Amino acid sequence: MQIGDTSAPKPILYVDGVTVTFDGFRALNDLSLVIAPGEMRAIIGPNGAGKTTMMDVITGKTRPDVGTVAFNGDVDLTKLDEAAIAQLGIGRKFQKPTVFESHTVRDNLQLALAGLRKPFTVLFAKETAKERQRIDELLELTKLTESHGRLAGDLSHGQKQWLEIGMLLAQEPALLLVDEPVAGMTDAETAETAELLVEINKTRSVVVVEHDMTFVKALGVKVTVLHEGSVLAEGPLDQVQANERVIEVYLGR
Amino acid sequence: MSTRFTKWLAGAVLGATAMVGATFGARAEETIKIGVLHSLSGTMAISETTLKDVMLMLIDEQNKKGGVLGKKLEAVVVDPASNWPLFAEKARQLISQDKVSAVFGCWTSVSRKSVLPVFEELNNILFYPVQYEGEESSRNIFYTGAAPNQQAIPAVDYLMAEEGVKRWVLAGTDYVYPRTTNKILEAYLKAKGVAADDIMINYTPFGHSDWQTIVADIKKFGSAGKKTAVVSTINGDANVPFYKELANQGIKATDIPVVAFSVGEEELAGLDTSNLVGHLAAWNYFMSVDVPENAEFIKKWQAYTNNPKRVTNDPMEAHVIGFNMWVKAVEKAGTTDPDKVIDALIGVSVPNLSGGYSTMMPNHHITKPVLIGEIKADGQFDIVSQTPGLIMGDEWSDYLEGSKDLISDWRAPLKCGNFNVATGKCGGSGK
Amino acid sequence: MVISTLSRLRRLCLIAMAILTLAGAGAIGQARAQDVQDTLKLFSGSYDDIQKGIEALAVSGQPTAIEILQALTDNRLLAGADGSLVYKDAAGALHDAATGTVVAAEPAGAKPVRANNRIRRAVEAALGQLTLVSPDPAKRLEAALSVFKSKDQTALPLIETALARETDAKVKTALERAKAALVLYGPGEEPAKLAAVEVIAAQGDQDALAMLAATPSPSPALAAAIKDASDAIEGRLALWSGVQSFYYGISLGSVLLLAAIGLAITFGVMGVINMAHGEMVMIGAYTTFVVQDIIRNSAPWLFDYSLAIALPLAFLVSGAVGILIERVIIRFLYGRPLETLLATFGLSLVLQQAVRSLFGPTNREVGNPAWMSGAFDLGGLTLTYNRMWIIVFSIVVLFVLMVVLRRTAFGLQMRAVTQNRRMAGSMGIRTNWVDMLTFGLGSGIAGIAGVALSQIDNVSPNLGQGYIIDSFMVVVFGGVGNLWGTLVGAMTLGITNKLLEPVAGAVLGKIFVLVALVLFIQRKPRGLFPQKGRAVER
Amino acid sequence: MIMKRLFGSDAMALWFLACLLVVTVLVGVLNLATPADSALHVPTYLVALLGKYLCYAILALSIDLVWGYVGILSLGHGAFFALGGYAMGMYLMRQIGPRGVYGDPVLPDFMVFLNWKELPWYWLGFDNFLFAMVMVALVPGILAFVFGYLAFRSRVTGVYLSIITQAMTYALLLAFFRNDMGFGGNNGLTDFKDLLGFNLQTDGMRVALFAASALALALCYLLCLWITRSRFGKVLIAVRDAESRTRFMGYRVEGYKLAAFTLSAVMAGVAGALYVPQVGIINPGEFAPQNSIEAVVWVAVGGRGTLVGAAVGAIVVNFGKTVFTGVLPELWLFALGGLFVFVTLLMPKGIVGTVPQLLDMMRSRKAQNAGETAKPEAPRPAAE
Repeated sequence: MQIGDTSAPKPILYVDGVTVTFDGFRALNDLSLVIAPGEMRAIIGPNGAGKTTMMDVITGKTRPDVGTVAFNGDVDLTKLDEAAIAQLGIGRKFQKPTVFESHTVRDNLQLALAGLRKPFTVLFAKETAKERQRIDELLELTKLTESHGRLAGDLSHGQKQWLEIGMLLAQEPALLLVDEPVAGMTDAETAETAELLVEINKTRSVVVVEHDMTFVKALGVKVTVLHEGSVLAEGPLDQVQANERVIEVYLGR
Repeated sequence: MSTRFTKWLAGAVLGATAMVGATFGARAEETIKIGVLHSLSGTMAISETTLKDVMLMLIDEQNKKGGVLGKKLEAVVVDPASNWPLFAEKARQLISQDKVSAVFGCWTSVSRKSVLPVFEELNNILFYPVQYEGEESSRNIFYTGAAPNQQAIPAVDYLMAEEGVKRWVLAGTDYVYPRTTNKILEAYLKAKGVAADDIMINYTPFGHSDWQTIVADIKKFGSAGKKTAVVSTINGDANVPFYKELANQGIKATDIPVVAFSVGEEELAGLDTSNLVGHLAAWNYFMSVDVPENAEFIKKWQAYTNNPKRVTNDPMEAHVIGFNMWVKAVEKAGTTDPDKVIDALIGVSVPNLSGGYSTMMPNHHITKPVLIGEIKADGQFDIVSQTPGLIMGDEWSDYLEGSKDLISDWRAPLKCGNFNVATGKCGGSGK
Repeated sequence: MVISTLSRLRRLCLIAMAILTLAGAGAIGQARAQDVQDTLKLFSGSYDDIQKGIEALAVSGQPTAIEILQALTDNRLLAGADGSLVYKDAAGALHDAATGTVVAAEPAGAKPVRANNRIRRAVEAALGQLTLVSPDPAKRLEAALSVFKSKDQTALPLIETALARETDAKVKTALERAKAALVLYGPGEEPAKLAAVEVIAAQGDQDALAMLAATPSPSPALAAAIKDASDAIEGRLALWSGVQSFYYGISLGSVLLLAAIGLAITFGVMGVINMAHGEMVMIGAYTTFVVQDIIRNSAPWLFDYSLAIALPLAFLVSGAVGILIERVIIRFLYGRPLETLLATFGLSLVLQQAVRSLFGPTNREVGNPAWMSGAFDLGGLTLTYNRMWIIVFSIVVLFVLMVVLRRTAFGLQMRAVTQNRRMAGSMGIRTNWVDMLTFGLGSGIAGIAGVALSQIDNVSPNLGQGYIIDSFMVVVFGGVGNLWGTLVGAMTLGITNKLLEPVAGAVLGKIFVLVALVLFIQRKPRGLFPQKGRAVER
Repeated sequence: MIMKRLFGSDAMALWFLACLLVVTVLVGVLNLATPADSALHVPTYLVALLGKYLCYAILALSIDLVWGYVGILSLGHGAFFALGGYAMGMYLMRQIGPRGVYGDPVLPDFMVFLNWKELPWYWLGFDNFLFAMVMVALVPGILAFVFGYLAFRSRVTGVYLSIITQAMTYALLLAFFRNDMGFGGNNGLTDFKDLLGFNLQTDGMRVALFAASALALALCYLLCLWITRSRFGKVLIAVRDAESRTRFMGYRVEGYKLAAFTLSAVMAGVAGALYVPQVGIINPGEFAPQNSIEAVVWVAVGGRGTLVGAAVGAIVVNFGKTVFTGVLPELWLFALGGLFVFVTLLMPKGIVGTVPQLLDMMRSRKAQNAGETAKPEAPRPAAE
């Protein structure tokens, strides 16, 4: 499979001409998007612009009607299911924090650790020293060391968000899709989250979907604006904010 | 907290075990106990609850007469809830915990089959009051309902003679009683020269409620120019929608009469019978039997249930006969010991409610008259035919290949429920 | 059998005319009185004697013949020990059978003359002859049909007379057919018989087929004609039987629809798994029983309106019980569908037992009002009125419900609450009132279904259990939250079931439908018409 | 907190197994070794009854494994139970041999009177105990595997899954009712004589079956305990709490569900197989959807998601049923139905979840009363 210009470094995510319709409603309309390795991208757009559907398509939850979705240049994601895509190295964080509420923080991270996924091997799995060390690291990173034995359901909202990010990191993904990570957070938490994402971006590519403009500004990365299922504008934040069509879409509503 | 709880748990388990013991522990032996094993809930409650009431009335009455052997009778009522394994469990409870002297109970064949091993193992007595398929004779069970030859065959004979029926629809619910009865009838009809083409057999599931197709088929089958009748072994609940459909599709008794073996006064009480006049039922008793014994029984029953409209039916009569036989046998034996009572029961003769006497035969079935009734507009039956004498219940049908050589005789010296007259051995056909 | 509403005098005149025709030129003289007495004596004898008596009476010219015969079928004919015969009229007055004069007392040892099916058939045939010239066209039609059935040759001259005078087209056809039947079964010539075959073949139904099949000793030419005619009728009937299965399917579908439609609200719209739904249906059916019982005892003339009275009552009773359940149990369990399932299962046991304690475990009688009884023919189909009205009724209920949901303020609020509870709440909708009323509506509709089902099924404590599983299947198959889906689901299941039944039998057909349904849900996990969009994501 | 939790449930496991052992030994000894008129004698009737409860407990355990830990509410587990029971019943029927009422050496009685001439192919091999035992596990296992494979692959979840499991057991109910199926129709299989050559009606055999049921319960319990404590078990709970999260983490959820569902079906089959010789009959009624729902209610009563709770619930409810059907034959449905409503409304964690809570509350109240002022206590929400 040949995608794009072979001389350039292979894009980590390549989305081309993707269309998804539900009951005649076009959730995605000829959407194209390229994320380079190591890049962090912020995606903004009004409600119903197709942000979540785009995530669904990339992670295998929704199959596109037409279009190409490729990972690492040559892996066709449209043929794989969620589990296979996750195992390839694409992590996804939901809008609403979803952690395993009746497991402890530590167990949450343990389950997320990259590696064992097959039922039988999991059945007989024992925690290795290496795994324990990695979990400790992640607890440190997400500032949850103190709470490692608490049930995830007992954590505060912000802590849950962080735990979920920690779980994503435990998966060792090459590409991280983050859906509105700071929704419902305090300003201080928002700032800390931005820092954390920047930190993460040092080793992985990140796609962030967000409404919060201060947060997007804090990230300081290239921005893609979605509208009615396709890309409306792309570029640095101030440039995009000056774009007349973007203003129209945001204010015209 | 956890240790406390686990202690509690342990206590609860042990306590529960102890309670089981206490609940079913031996009680004082001052009365003679009689078990009543009829479903009071679930699908069979519709038929069986009445029989429980009859038993309570009979026991009550006997106590007013001074009980049996100078002791009062005490009914032990349990609810097996239309659940067949529960029948076996309850039977075991009645016999081994409540120490009953005899049990009156069961309606469906499967409930009887479920308790049969229990009665044989614990050696007690069951009086089974419902018409059934035969093909069984246990030392511990007394069958006071009709065997197929006491119901089905006389009914078919009546239809042939009186209505000139040439073509037959055998419609039944898919379970063992209709299957066996229809097998017997099929063999019987063929022996009488009915062609295979003139017999239509149809089975439906329990509680079947949409009869449109089948009634239309019956109508079609009946329009071949020969007089047609339906022999219905449709069970309980399915009858109401069946008759409603029959009436609405305009099948009148004068066109295609339906003779039923499971439809009695109780079932008709749930129906508007004005469109069903003339359809038939074959039983060994009808509420409309015009003899003083019956009038008295109806009066007592309606007084007991405090309902002047309450109907009586055939299985109720079977319990009356069974109970009176048991009382007589106990008095004859001078004890309630099941072994002695079982032996004493054979040959006991008590008045039935149709003006004659029924006798317990050595095969544990009883002699009965066969009555054919036509449904009247008031939900009662008009008795249009009655066998001149009593008919003895034939447990092993002569019309079934597997059982034609078998007989049952529980008297010494034979004491066998399935004696093979061809091989001269006890124990079935033993190929 | 129906007692004419026409004035008795006028009818007597006409009958006398008929009898004159029948008896030809014979005079009714003194000599006949003795014959009449002999004939009437027969009614005290065996069934054979009674049958002879009826046949004799039919041709005797006795003026009271119709009264006697009708009294016989209604059990109003009494025979004294001495063989004297009296009948009671509808008002209860006693008449002497021979003269028709009122008598004061029953003769000694009087007992009702008994009838069995054979006797009833004989009476029908006799009455058929006697009422061929009745002024009531419906009666004449019935008479013609009964002659067609009885094939009594003695009726031939009377049929011819009646035919000559008949003006009503429908009755005329019936008379012609009756005549053809008599000719075919009579001693006539071949050409006449061939013509008769044609007339009967034109009728083209089961009865015609039966008539042709049983023709006594046909000549070769006649046999060939009969075979051709029979083949033609059979071909036509085969076609109709396909249509018939389809219609039965719709009928079964309408029953399923009625049972499921309330569930489509409580389960489909609210997401409450109400295992006690069947018991709501049962409560509706028992409400019908109570209404009819009261009517029977205190206002029998209202009986034909009993269902109309029962409908709103059943809606209210079941709805009230539903509201009670919602307030006491279900409102604490929203968002936990599986817990609701368990609690309502317990509730269904309680309700069943409650009804059993209140009304007893046996079936209760719910009658069909006149307009729900009987059947009519349409082409080769026999359509029963009760099933037909249930089809109509189920569709009406469905559409009324749709209108309620789409066009009323309550419907709007209900949809708002199901789509976004918090938003609806903040807009001033009292969401818990809406929940309560929605559940009440679903239960009330189940109650209405109970009124309809009482017309075709048992009214017993087990009524609901027979429908609960099927109802869930229908709703799930059609797609939760979509009333059109419920309609299509019910009809598809009903029709598939009925098309399979003649081929596979009732049980296998049903098993097949269930297996197909399980496989279908695995193909389309959200049913035929799934709800789309984010709302369904959990 | 975590230590307390773990410790708590471990102690509970220990207590449960210890109680089971004590009751089994006690019942066995008191039944066999004491004279029938002794006050300590445990009547055989009670042995059979307790054996039945234990089989129900295994069934409840199997339901709890899928419902409590994976979130699959199966309303068709009765089908697996019944299939296991039928496999055992077929073996027992073949053991009757020529002792049937017709004395046919091969054919069961119901086939003789339906005029069947030879044994249908699917009855072959059931005269062999080992083969029958393999079938006890295999038949429910395969059905569950195929059904689960289809359902989980197409992601049928929640209520939809519950309803198609109900359809499955309902279809089987209708199928087994048919006499043409060759399983004895409505009467089912009954009148068993012996198992492995031992008469089923002797006290020794009853105690042996009871002990076997207790052993099976203990083994199933340990197996479930081990599974739920393993990382596999953690994945199961993860699936229950957040299915798509688990999926996006790279776990192929359907595989986990299928494994748990199949194992659970096999356990239910084993329970059925032990049940049949003790109650003496297997009939299509066992397939009734109501039975399956009732079994789910046992789990809810005992405490969903606690293995001990499932077993306790099954025993408590059935014990109650035994008592009430005898003591209050006309009213027991009110009691049973009321219990179900009560438990789901007021004890969502079931007996095992709620009782420690109550004890806790009582203790704190006592402590409070002992203190200087007894402040009016705010009502505690039961669900916490």
